[in-house]
Amino acid sequence: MAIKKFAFIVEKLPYKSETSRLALTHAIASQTVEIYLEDGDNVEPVIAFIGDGVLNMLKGQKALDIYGVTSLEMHIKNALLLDLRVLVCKEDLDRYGLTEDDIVMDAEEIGGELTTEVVPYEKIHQEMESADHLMFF
Amino acid sequence: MAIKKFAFIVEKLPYKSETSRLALTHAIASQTVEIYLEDGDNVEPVIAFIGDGVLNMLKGQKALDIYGVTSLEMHIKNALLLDLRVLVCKEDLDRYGLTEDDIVMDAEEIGGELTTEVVPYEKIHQEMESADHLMFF
Amino acid sequence: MAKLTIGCFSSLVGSMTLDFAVKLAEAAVKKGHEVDLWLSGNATMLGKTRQSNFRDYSYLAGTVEELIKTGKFQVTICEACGKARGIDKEDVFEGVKIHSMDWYLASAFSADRVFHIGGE
Amino acid sequence: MAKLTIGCFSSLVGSMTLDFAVKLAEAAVKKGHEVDLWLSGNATMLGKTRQSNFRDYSYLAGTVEELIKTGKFQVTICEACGKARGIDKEDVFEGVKIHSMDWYLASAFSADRVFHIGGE
Amino acid sequence: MKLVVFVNEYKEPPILDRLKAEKFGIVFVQNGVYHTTLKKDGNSSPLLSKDAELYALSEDLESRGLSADKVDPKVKVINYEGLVDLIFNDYEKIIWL
Amino acid sequence: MKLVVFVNEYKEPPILDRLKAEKFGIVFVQNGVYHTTLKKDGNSSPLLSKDAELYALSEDLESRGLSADKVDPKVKVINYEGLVDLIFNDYEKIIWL
Repeated sequence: MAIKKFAFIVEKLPYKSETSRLALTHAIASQTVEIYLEDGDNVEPVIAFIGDGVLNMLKGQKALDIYGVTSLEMHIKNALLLDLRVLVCKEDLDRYGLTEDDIVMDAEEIGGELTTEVVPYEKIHQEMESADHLMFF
Repeated sequence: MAIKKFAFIVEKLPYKSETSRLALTHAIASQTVEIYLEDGDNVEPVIAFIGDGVLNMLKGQKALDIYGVTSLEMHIKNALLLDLRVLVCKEDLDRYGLTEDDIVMDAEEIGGELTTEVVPYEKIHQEMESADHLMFF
Repeated sequence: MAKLTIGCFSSLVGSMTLDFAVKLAEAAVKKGHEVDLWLSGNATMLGKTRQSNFRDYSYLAGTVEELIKTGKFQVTICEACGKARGIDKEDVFEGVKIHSMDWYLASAFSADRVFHIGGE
Repeated sequence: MAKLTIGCFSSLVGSMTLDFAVKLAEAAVKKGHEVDLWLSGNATMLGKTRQSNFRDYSYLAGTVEELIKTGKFQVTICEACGKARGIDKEDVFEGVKIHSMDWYLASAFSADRVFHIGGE
Repeated sequence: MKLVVFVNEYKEPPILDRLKAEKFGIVFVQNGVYHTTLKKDGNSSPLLSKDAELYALSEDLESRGLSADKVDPKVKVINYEGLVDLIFNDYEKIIWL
Repeated sequence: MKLVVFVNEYKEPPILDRLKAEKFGIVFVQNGVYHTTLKKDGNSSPLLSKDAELYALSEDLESRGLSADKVDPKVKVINYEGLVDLIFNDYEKIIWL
């Protein structure tokens, strides 16, 4: 019986490549990983956005209307809805002059209860330290 | 009856992606383009390496032995063998402390007669100006 | 009305570059221009049959099929790049052509504009 | 002897990243370790049947087939990423598995080391 | 020559400073559009100071949640349709960096 | 933590300066190997001054025509076999930048 913590760290910009999208969809896949594991074993995911990666969190992304592809905004709301922890680096938001008003902070409209945690980089470093495995996107 | 000049400008590093390799193979394809064109029409290619792209020209690449894939060195020799003009930016070689001794200058060993032209950037700019179409890799 | 040749060397899903190329082709055809689209490198995957239209991934095959029907649009994949990836005439959907690299140069020869997207 | 899980999200031909992943897997298996290789995004193309072995392109299918025979190596492609590209069980060669993304997490769960290559 | 360059990433392409033309344009597309709206540490992107006509693709701004009213006034926002006209009417040669 | 970071491009990854660990290694692979042999305008890559164990993959040096004797003496040249041992014996976590 073990719970293993996986840290999904997103540093890349959205859309140019699939990288950040696959970070979210793989983190969300932790919801169903139990079918492959022994009783009592499970994966505990945490998602953190750092560097340019914080721009994945911007509100009002119209990728679905324009390019027919789910926006990162929608993926992040899905993650919150499913009670995945989503962290964003405060120093990096500051660098771009962005505040909590500019980014996805909750998934209330679809019934989510968890909110985004805006945290100092040090906190994200601690998550990387305490994680069993790192997946850096 | 027209001859159109295409400038293939290579700025990317080799191997990380196929970019510079496809520049060479497409430039070499000018040898057979006549089958699609009207009598007397033809394409005149020129290949130029600038910026980090000059590192495609280094001698002694062992990509075939190690990764089983033709080296850029071999592609460049093929181009010279087929009498394609190959230009390299002198300022960029200088930036890396590279000289003609470090790069592919001819394809003598396989019977090529043409040699690489090490030229100032201004000359490459002129080739871009006089080209009918630019293909920037 | 003029002719635009687009060469795209980037990957199908995973790089929005091919989405850009297809949207540009669509806008040009709508304005009455003629467009040739050359797919080299990983972009050859655009010709693959049976692509699924999932919302979490780009889906361009449908737009390409519509564009082919206009008669103003040709799409050709690079023969060698395709075969290296296991994609040959059995694997491409109707209307997608397969030629060697010289086809791209010939298309560019008669084009008014060449938009070459050289890959990452 | 230990277990290494490699996740590779980069494209088959055109990025030497997948070459790196396969060479690393080969070296680990030779040393007696067990290796799981998860292919997501464009890397799913590695499973495609009928890849041609041209000298101008990376060719990894042969090495992968040899590795599968050792019994120490599993390769699995992401089901959704594959289908989005028109690659499903009809399109992959023998020994290549297809699973949803949770398979990768389960493989990582029991791995001693996870080498995650997140894509460009 | 009349040259238009496409900047598709949110970094400074190393070769851009060398390119020159009588008529010179820069179109920001894909992640290049961040150059036109974001300030990093309070500074606008140095690319906005280039001696060139500047354009940004509206579809790529909107996909990323960047509203057109935040685009630097030096930059003209165009859509794919405008881009087609730009390519055929205003420029002769195109570079995708 | 024991962290090893893979640098696969010939530029400075923006996030590298923030990463820290009790035991910290950097492996130069793919186009990252240029950092270990080339000087640009006479200067070695700033990555060679990081407080970390430095390694370069011999196969990627040789593919590119870079001979091992030109590698900066601070960098240890290893092959794929050595890399496997490094991953299992010397480090616990891996980041591909």
